[in-house]
Amino acid sequence: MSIESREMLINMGPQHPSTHGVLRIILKLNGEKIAASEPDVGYLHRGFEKLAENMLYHQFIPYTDRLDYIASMNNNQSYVIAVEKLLGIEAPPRAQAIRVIMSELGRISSHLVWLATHALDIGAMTVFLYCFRERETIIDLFEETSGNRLNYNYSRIGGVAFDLPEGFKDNLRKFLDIFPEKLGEYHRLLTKNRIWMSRTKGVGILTREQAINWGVSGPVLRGSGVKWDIRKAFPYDGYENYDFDIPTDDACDVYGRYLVRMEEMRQSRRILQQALKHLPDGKVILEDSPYVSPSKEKIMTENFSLMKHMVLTIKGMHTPIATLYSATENPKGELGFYIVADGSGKPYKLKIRAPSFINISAMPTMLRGNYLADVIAVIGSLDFVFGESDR
Amino acid sequence: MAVENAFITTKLDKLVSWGRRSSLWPMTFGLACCAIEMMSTGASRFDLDRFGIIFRASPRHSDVIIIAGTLTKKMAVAARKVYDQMPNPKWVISMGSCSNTGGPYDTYSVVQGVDTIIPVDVYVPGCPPSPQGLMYGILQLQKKIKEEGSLNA
Amino acid sequence: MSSGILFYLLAFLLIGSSLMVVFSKDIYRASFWLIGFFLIFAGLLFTLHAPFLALAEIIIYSGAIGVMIIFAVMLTGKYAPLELNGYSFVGILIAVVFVTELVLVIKQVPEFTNFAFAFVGGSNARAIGISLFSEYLLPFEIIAILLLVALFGAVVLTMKRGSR
Amino acid sequence: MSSETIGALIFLVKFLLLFVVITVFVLIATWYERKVIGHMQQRIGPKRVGWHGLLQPVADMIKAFFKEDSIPRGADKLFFWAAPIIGTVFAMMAAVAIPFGPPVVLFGRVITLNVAHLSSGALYVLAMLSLVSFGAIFAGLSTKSKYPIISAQREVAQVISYELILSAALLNSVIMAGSLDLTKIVEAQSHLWFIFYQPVAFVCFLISMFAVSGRVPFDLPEAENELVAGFMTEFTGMKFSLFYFAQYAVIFTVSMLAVILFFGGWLGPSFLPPVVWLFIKWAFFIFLYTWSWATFPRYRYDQLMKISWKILLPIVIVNILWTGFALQFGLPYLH
Amino acid sequence: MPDTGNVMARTVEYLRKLYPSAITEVERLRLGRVRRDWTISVKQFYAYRILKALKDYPEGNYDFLVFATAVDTQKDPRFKLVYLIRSIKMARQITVEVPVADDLPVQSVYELWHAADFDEREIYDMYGIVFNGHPNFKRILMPEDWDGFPLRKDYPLKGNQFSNTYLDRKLPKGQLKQSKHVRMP
Amino acid sequence: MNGYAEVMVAFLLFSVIFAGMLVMSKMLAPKNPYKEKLDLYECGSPILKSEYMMDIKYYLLAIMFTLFDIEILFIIPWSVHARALGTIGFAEIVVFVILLFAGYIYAYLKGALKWQ
Amino acid sequence: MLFKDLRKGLAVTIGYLFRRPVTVQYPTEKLIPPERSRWRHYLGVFPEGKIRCIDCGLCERVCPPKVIKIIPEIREDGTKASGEYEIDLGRCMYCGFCVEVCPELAILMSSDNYEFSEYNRDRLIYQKEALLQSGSLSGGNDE
Amino acid sequence: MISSTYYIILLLILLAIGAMGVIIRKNFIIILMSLEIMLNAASGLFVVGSGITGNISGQMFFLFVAAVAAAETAVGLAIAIVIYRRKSSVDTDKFRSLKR
Repeated sequence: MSIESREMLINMGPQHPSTHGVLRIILKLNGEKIAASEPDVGYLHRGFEKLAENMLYHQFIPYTDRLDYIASMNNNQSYVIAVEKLLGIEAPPRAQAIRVIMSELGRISSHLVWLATHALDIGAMTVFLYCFRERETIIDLFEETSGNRLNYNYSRIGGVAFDLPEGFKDNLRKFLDIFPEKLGEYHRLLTKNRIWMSRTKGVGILTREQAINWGVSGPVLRGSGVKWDIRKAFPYDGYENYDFDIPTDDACDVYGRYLVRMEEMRQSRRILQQALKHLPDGKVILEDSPYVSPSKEKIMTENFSLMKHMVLTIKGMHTPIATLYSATENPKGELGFYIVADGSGKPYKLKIRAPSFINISAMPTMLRGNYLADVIAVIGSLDFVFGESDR
Repeated sequence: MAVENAFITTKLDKLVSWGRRSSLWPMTFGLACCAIEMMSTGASRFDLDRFGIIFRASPRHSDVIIIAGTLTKKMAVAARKVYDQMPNPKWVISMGSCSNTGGPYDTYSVVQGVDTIIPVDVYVPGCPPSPQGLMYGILQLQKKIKEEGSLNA
Repeated sequence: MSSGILFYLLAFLLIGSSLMVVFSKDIYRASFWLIGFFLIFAGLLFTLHAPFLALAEIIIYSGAIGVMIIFAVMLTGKYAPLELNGYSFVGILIAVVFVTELVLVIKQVPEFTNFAFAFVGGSNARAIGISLFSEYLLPFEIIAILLLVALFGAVVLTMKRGSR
Repeated sequence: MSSETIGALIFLVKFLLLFVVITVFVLIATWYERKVIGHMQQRIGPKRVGWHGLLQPVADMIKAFFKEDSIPRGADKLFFWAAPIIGTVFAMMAAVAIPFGPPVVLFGRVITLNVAHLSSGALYVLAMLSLVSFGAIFAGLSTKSKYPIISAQREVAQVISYELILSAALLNSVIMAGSLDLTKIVEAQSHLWFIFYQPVAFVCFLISMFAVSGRVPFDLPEAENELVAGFMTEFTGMKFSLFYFAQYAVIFTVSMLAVILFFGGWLGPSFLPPVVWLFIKWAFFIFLYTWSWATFPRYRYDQLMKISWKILLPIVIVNILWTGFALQFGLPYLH
Repeated sequence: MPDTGNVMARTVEYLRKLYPSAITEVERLRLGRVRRDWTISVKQFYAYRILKALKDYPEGNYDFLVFATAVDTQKDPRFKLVYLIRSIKMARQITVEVPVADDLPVQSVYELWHAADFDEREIYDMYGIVFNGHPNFKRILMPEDWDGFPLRKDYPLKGNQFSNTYLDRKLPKGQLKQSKHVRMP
Repeated sequence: MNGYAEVMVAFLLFSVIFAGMLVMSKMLAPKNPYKEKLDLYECGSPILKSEYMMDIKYYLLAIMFTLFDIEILFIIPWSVHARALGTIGFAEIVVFVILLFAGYIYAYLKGALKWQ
Repeated sequence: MLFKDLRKGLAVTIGYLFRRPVTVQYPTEKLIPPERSRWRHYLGVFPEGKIRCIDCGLCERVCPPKVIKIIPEIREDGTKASGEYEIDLGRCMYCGFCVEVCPELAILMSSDNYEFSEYNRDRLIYQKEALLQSGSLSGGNDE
Repeated sequence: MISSTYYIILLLILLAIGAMGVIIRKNFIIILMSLEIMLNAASGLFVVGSGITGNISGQMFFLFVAAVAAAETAVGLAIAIVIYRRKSSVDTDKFRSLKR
């Protein structure tokens, strides 16, 4: 522009329909172009890490639900795996398979919410409702398995809380059968739509080098063309036994991330099908481990089990004195737990490596030079959740 | 004359009260987990539009604010400000444990109950409440509006 | 009778709004009143039985020029201080003298009341069309060139340096 | 009774009829839109207020009427009051010239089925539509709030871009009919609707129709997810409702205009009265609005400008020249 | 997949060669089955250089900062900074621990990994460790006027008093519906 | 009557109706203004003081709009009479349009219509 | 063809116009939550009507948000009897740990009682009497 | 009945008000606005004259004046904006010369 124009500061959020909760971005606008931006997070800082230091290991499980509340199952699993690694135990195969099923369902459900809100922000209102319609099916599966619609509290140290309910497999199979058709609907509504393409292509560019340097993870990293997935790099819960691809896109823009996530949903369906096919039988929780409470029947009948149960419930378990970092591939990216254990029943320190938190920090880079309307497209494509980001 | 007047007033009162409770426009104030359930409630399966409820983004257009999620001390100022900016009459629904009492987060950064900041009309318990629970809460609010009368709001 | 009321109403509004334009401190308000002025002026043209011109007034003046002025105000500033000094009172005086003189001259002009006659060719737009493409061919093309030059000028002025 | 008094009475009746028709349309349209879009999204839409939610708009209106009217500090009170009135009044004024049917003869008088029969009706409707946007502009400028100002600026830019296309597309029909009188334009289509002569102009008209009334995919000025509620952000209660009223009134008028210009207005087989034909064709456009709202995302404003200035404007201007050419040299394309 | 130990050992060897006295401790605890990353403790003086050397490690850059955090050890020196760095190319990660004192500013690694942007601000916010050379250094999660550093061990869980003039203001008259005390039928 | 008197009366009536609605609403609705309620809305954040500056390209658009609007206004007299005005009139219009299009192309080349 | 991308989307939306909505019309028809759903708590009783709770305090200890309060009543003969039992449902996070750890099946969660909104926060603190009823306290809505 | 004299007097008053604005105001944009008022009043006189003489030419001139006014406003406002960007003021006192 020939004549220098002055800049305007504008608040976007914390109460704004498209900041996905409580993000506040301070935008410096030049006309409608963004000269600079500064994300301001922390509006949902609830003190998780402090809480964890004051809590027994198993008591913290329901709190992890509330980290990334769109994919609670994945958080559960991630935390429980971290603790299991710390203790040196491993869940029985059936429990691992169930966790994989749950976390992949969680991934689909999370991506559905992402697509819903992303599309709604860009103005495609119907996609929002269609996605939530499909999500309800997944929620039903979760609810009949774990007993809650959103914060499941399903994984346990050494397994999962309950076995799959009757009819779960059929319901899941039914869902997997109709899902590609629904996915096709979203594709027809958005993927080739000229408005959608013009709104997302070339917007919010984060190059490969920038992506790595900013430490983004998950679909954002893969949308920048880096083939990185914890499920492949550091497999957990038997992910090495499943056959799936890691979608990447070299466009490095919002559209690329969109395609990556859409493809991820398809890959999740593939994993689910395999998991369903090879679901092993057996126990869903370790029974004779010193770290796991006995089953209810045993507690109610055997005195020794009752004693063990009471000790574990009240005092918690003895952990080795060690530090450990364990990460899983969450729908949002790499969710890691860094635990410093001092041998007592409570973690000495628990650091949560929240993918959203790091992804948000890359936002100013993506926004520079884009338009005001692109802010929401970029926010949508980053797909962050504040429960996790602010902890 | 006075009787007639009173009659008209009560009629009008009823009409206005009916209008207000039939068209409760909540503002989008999703904070945490409950926001997702709030969105689900608005989506196809439960469809808040049946009650005439559509979400508005601006506080100036909304009648009820659903505090859905944990209210932290940093956010409290914004919540209060947004509540202040809503025109009368206005109502508040506190959705979920976190906003009812602070919920499981009895920590340094969380407001222990929205009602320490703004007056709450209906508390919907649950963590998060199911969509049907939220709808029940909304029905309770409608009942309250009906009983409250309207012209003195 | 009724047309008399209409005229006085329009006259009152015209003078009022033009005074508001001239004496307002806020340019947004001034542009608001200016657009109002244009609209009322269109009403005046209706009473003069020139509907096409009235619509042209609305489209060109209110629509286009009004928008340009609002943009210009958005691009510059909002407030325009209104300082009245001796110099400006001279201005007002000149204006008043000007009006009285002209009014005195006007006395000589014959009065005419019947504006509601048809021009050759029926409707207003049609009459203008016929005239435009016979008598006023040259001015018509000159207008085109004028507009072209205005566009050149505006582009040159606002996009001068380093547009690439 | 003198002839003038009767004329005034007829005018009043027509005026009130128009007012009622548009008000009812606005009320029904909000209900209908929510209902249809609801079903497109596999949900129900308003259901519990009145029969199938039919009283929903009424409840909304009553609520808005009895809602506190707050004017933010530092706002320009004049603009704040004037803006909704400007928007609504001019939206209604545009509808004044729309004929709803051929003139009828009643009590020995020829009564035109529009409130004011104008010889330059098409131009008049255009002029009024261009004024509607001033409501939004002054609403945006009325406060120092930032979102409304951005919205006002978008509104101006959008309206000036698409007003042009709208008028140029309209001009094609005018050239074909040789008149600015909307009734005559309809009559000129008696043997073939103009849509068949002017498909390109119609597409341009359709696109700019959506843009002028500010609906998806061109609803940038009030893009809820970017600008909260655009220029309406600071308006409460009744004032806010008036903006909605204005928007639907514009939709009403523009759809009518599209029918009149390209779809032969009230022309149709005689087993139905002309007015019914008009409204049937018009309802199609209303449905189109809802349908596109349910389906499309929204454009970014620079893309909007690009479409208007770089694609549609040359097309539509060339189309005018082509129409004139075809008319002069009687190509088989015409008649 | 190449043997884990060798790559890590080579990395540590490389660092030792560069800065002989920097690394105080190397820990390769194997917990459970799947732990593959090593932990090295580094003197604060060398911390930035070691991290830079790791980023430029020739065999495969450690170009991905997974996270940075601090631990309140309640010993002397009080804090321990923890950087977890990963090489995407080699799929290896290494933890660098830096003991730091309460009151000494630390060199920011923002220039090496922009990912440290938020993490370092969070460390400051939660522990009060100050970083030098950070472009936008201020509190991130807590309000700017917050008193104290919540994750320090001596900070109570329920926090200290927090007051805000905007919130402490009484609701205007006719506003408070007293919902706390009135029992609706 | 050529219809425009009706238009003006309708204008007055509409203004009265809608202004009356607003005034009625203002009178009947509850009132409770206080300082914080009247603050400008800015997503609940403290207001950042700065003035909005627009891109100058909008102004160029407005100019181009004006010119093309005038063009269309000048085409209208021809359009209602196109057949009668014959080839000469058409040629005139063509020249007129081409002249303005030259300006359009100039602005296009100058980058007035470029947004990126 | 022209606008193929747009027409594809339009076909999807109009296709749904004539399909059955998936909506559950709440007050008149309700979605029954599955058996495992965790909603309002209630206390388990023996068939003869005696409360199962033995005041062992496990649920009090395990509860992450610490919403359960038990004050045991010591009888004159020294034996413990079921004393006061209080749950703050306004703070509860419905994780189900209390049910899971209870060795006596004394505290349970109802699977379908999610309708317990209140006008008053204090009423969400459920005492023993309320916890013994498994039905709704505030009474369902009118419809 | 309202005769042409009334119209002419009204338009003259408007012309004078416009002239007054041009003289007393210092803000460039307001001056332009006043100029618009003057142009309107003047071209209105043409229309009245056209009515009196029964010749359409007066109306033609209204159209031409409108076009000229538009061109003038476009360039004038562009100048105002350019000057504002340079001197951050549109006060005529402050830009006696167009030079820097």
